[in-house]
Amino acid sequence: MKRIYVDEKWCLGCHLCEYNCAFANSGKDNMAKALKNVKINPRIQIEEKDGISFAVSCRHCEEPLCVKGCITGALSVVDGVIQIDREKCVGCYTCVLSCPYGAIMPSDDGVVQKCELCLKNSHGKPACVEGCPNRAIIYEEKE
Amino acid sequence: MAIDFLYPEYEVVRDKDKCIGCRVCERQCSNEVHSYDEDLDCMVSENANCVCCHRCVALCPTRALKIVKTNHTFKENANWKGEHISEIYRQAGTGGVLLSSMGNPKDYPIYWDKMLINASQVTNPSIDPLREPMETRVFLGSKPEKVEFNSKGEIKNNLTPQLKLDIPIMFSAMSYGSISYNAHESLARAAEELGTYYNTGEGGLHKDFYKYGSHTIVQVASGRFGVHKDYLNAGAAIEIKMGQGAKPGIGGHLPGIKVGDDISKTRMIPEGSDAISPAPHHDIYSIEDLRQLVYSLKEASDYKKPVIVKIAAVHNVAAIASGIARGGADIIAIDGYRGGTGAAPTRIRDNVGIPIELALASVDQRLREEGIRNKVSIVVGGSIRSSADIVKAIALGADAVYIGTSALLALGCHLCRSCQQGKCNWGIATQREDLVRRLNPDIGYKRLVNLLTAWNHEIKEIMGGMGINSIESLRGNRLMLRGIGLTEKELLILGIKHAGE
Amino acid sequence: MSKYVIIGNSAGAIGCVEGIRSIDNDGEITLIASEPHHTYSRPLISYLLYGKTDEQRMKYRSDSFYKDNKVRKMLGKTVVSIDNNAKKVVLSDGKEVSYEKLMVATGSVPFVPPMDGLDKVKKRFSFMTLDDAHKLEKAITPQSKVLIVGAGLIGLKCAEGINDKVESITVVDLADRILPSILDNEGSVVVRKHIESKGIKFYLGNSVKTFDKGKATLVSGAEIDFDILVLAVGVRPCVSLIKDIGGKVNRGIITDEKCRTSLENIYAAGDCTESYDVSSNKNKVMALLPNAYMQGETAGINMAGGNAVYDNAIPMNAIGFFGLHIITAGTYEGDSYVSTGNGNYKKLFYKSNRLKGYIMIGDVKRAGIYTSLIKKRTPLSSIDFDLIKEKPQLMAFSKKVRKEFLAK
Amino acid sequence: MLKEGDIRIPSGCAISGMISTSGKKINGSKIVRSIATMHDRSNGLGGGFAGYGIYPQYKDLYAFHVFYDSNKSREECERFLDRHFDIINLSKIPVKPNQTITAEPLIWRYFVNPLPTKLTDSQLDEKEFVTRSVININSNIDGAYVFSCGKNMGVFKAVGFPEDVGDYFRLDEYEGYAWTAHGRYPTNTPGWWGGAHPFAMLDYSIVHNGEISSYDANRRDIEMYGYKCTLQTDTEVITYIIDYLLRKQKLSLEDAANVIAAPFWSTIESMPKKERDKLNYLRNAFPGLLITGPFSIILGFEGGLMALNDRLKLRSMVIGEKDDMVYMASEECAIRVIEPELDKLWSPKGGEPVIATLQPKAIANL
Repeated sequence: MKRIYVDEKWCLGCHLCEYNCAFANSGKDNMAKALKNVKINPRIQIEEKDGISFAVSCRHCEEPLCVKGCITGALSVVDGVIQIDREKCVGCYTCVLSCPYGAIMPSDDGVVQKCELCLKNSHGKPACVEGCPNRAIIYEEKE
Repeated sequence: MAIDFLYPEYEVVRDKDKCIGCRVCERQCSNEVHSYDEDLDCMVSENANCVCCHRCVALCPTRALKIVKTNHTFKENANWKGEHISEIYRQAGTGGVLLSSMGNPKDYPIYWDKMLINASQVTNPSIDPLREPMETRVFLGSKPEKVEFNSKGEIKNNLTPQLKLDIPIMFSAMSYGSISYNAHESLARAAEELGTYYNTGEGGLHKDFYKYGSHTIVQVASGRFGVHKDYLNAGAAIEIKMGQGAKPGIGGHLPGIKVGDDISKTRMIPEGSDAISPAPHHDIYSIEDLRQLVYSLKEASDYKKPVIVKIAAVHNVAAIASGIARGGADIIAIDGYRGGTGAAPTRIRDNVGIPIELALASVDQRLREEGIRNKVSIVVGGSIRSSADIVKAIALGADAVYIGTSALLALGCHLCRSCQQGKCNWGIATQREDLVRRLNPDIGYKRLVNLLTAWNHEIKEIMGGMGINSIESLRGNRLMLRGIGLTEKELLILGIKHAGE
Repeated sequence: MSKYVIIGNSAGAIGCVEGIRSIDNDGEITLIASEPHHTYSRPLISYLLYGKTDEQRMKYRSDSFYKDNKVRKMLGKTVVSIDNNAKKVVLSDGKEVSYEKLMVATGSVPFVPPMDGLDKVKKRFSFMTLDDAHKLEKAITPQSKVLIVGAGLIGLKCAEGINDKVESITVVDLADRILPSILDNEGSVVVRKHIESKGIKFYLGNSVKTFDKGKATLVSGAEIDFDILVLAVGVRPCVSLIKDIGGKVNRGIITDEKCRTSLENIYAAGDCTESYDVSSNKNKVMALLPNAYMQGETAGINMAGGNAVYDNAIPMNAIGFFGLHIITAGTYEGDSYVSTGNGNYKKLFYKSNRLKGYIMIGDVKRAGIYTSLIKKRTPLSSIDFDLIKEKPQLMAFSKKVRKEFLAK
Repeated sequence: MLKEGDIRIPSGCAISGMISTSGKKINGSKIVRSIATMHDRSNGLGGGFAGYGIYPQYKDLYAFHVFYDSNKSREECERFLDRHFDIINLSKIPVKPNQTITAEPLIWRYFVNPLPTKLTDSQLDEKEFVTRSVININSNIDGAYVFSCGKNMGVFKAVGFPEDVGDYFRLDEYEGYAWTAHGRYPTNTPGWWGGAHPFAMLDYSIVHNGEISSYDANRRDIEMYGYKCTLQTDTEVITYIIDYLLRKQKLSLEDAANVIAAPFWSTIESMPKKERDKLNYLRNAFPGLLITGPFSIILGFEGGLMALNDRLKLRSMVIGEKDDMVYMASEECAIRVIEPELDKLWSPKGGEPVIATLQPKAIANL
């Protein structure tokens, strides 16, 4: 299955992925409109320190602890993609407790949010990957 | 001092309606042009630092940025232009030589743009490269004067070593030091995939790149940096650098600050020391000395590698080339005055040397007149900007071309001509780790491959239009060119007729 | 074709179905449960009262779950005994169902200690099941004064669920702090203050001495007027089916890392079991939904002939009260590191080069990174512990490990 | 208008050739009939013939055919010839004036041998001496043009349709074992006798149909080896290339064809190693002599003919065989008109040389 892979060797710490993510999931058609005066809460987040940086987003694990631990059944695996049903989620954060990558996080409206590979938004394919200027984030099939 | 104040040449224009304050521009600008002002709660710019490299413009996700040339002006004067005045202020302030990089940007004639290419109509057919074979393979090297036969009457292979190019384009010498590791890796991998060659320049060959040796030309320059026996035998050919189009007559200077661990090892000089290539080779003060070096290198490489001698296009280039051809070189590379550099004194870059088009035409003609054109191959460089330039160069008489600037452009260079500062925002002309990282060779090499593949397609199209299906038949085929807007003298030197003739 | 019988219909049972079906698509699965409902998530009953979910959305799996997984369901039926020699279970109505592999996921029931005068209290509820929630919801009015005995997870979630719908809530607990099983003193105070700010009163280190009509008298002498009593003192694992036929039982049913009981062909999962806590190196009842699911799934795979182990269970909790989030995991032993500020509270426990447990209140972002350190028993010397103490981050791992995490 | 030599002139054409491999004499009228069939492929601006074995009585002498603009040119040329050659015989070439052939130059024929002293002094081999002398006359003596200089062969050419040219030169009075013919369709020449084909150098003669795109590359390359392309025609440069490859580099006819119409690299790569190595060598060693663009040529030489197409076969060319006769022509009709019943008729592939030579017995009888 196609997954997102992050190679910190090429990450520039430019944070474009975060903005592209926030825009793709904003439901708006123009980035300036979507993000002007907005503190973004993207589903992919950069860690950086001492010249090293890398983006972290859901790894879509094959044995997803978040899905197995979800108390409501809001998280599920659909064709290898871990998706969240925002209607079912009650914001208990058991998934936050479970995710070893810290890649699932509270959204601005109480329930949790996570990378769904932009399959559910109008972008249709991972916006972070498309917008990465240095191929530090790639979306591909390995092995 | 107030007198030294120069109004910034470029201004950053930020569309406040579009700026979302993501600060990508700030993070990406090594010149520290952009910053976030907390009091104003917006991004601000320090225009004086801007070199107009467009990194910020290219990465701004909302397209909120553009760079404009300032309309601030000195009092208009057709003679004393703003640049003259500013440069005098700078030199009066510092007492220093002005430095620049990349090729001569001045408004001299560009002869490529004054030549037009022929095409077939009616009397002979054009050839469709999509339907018929169209060959752009070239072998560089000395051709035998006489076919020899063995006792059975079969032809003996008496060819000296040749360089096989699947496309008539090579990457010209750019040292590791002047450009980054990732730029070198991109060039090496592209050369391998394209079936052509890249050139180490005078910086030696990094140990990681020996594996691309069969697609590498190793250079021996006046500083002899990184030259040893394994190095000479690592490549497919050896190039003696006598001169460079951007700075004929002078050497090179890599500041110690760029000589980090890797470069120090590759160049075989102490870390942090300046790498200074002398103006001449101190063992070559005349043509017979060059001949000795050519044969020393051939000895060292067991006569298995062709030797290239690279010279800058200067006034007497035809006679020099003739001497080199007779001096045992297999290939002569000529670098025109538009050729790029990582750093050169501005005055030299802008005022020394001659156009490659004229140099090529006179060298090719001279060697033919002496009957020695086939003893050597001719490779030209110094601002080959498109496939059309290549077709014209080959029709004038070149066997192949070297591209440097075009290759760097493919890698992202925006010709801001600030290489000498070592802060290249595109990760090319820099050794700063955070900046080098910006050039991912996976992307870079592919872009080079794309560019040359595209150019090769275009060359084939143009050749097909002329009814030529192999590049040998284009070489020196000056009837395929016509001049436009050229004087009799220029036409004579170029050896072409005027359009309409 | 194999025959599987599953007793129970909550996370352990559902995990078991999914575990079996990941290996065996054809075996016959029979699922027997006392409750008549479609599988639902027990922890959501407070959210139901709170209005954050509804009966449809709180279904733990979709309406077509049983059909999709070819499960024969026998809901509203109670298993009264197991005959492991004959490989069959006996229902309360005398019917028998035979099995080849049996899953016992019977859960737990509320534990009610003897209390003086309890029988005089008419409106007395526990808060474990959907039916409990419905009964309580029917009973409460805006004028209700509710007394909750027990300041643990169940009692407090109940309090949160009904707080807006009643006049007052008082919570009494014998312990001197709320949520004693998951919080330390300081953390407990932070949470208690937050809950108190919503109007809920606490009597801690205290207990009901006697119940009278509409009034409870505490050991301390305090008197509390109430009309509705919720008992949330504790739970007791349902172990009798196994105990009755000689299976090993401690507080819960003893299971191994393959989620087998001591009896051949019988597996157990969920709140009725005891399993090994890798953070404390002890067997424990870890009544947590994620644990139940993992045990059920592990058992299911093994029942179907696969090979799975579940050997990294730890106690852990993610819970929130009135918008204040709490995540805790592991065991609170060894040295500790505390950080507070901005209304947040964080405490890490570490010992012998391992992270043992943690408490995060307020800012709980990326807590899973800590959880993973505990579960995987990652040597702290292999990571930048000072960095990760500040906040959970992958930067604290080595470049190689980061590559494993993100690039493979 | 500029004539040949002042400007490069492209042209379309008809060509024909025939040889009796047993050395039987073929009357010149036969080749005239053949080329006449392809009348529409010429436009009256040039026609010509080459006959081999036509001067058996002078077979050891170089036969110079020369056009003169005036007697002055003739005298100057003859002085030159006197100084360098032993002239055994000289005469006007007999012609039959004819209304369609106009602007006739003086046409003379000389049977000569190099003066031994001059030859020794020059330190050249005999053929090279003759070649240089001819180039010297053609470049330096105004109004004189040697258009044929081989042994036991001769070129006859003029401005006009080829059948009229044949009639004019009274070719029915000549007999030879091989003939080639050419009908010209140039697009911008005023029509100059010297510019007509065949073009010849020593015993090599070329008739050619096509317009090569590699012309200037070939010209500038071959001029390095002592040739001077004064006419700026394809035929001239092809003749020099063939002369260079055969005579100076000693390549076989096949290998000369491998240079001129080299196989594509992709074809070479699929060949057995020995062949591949040789072809790689030839393309590598003579890149400037590869000829691209359309051509079909018939090369005449002492003892044979070779037909060759460009490597894409952009021009027509058919070969016919009947008993000891081999025919080569742009069109089948030019063969059928003289030999309706053929044993074999085929169209050679691009770049595939067809070589027909005298049988050994016939060579001995020459």
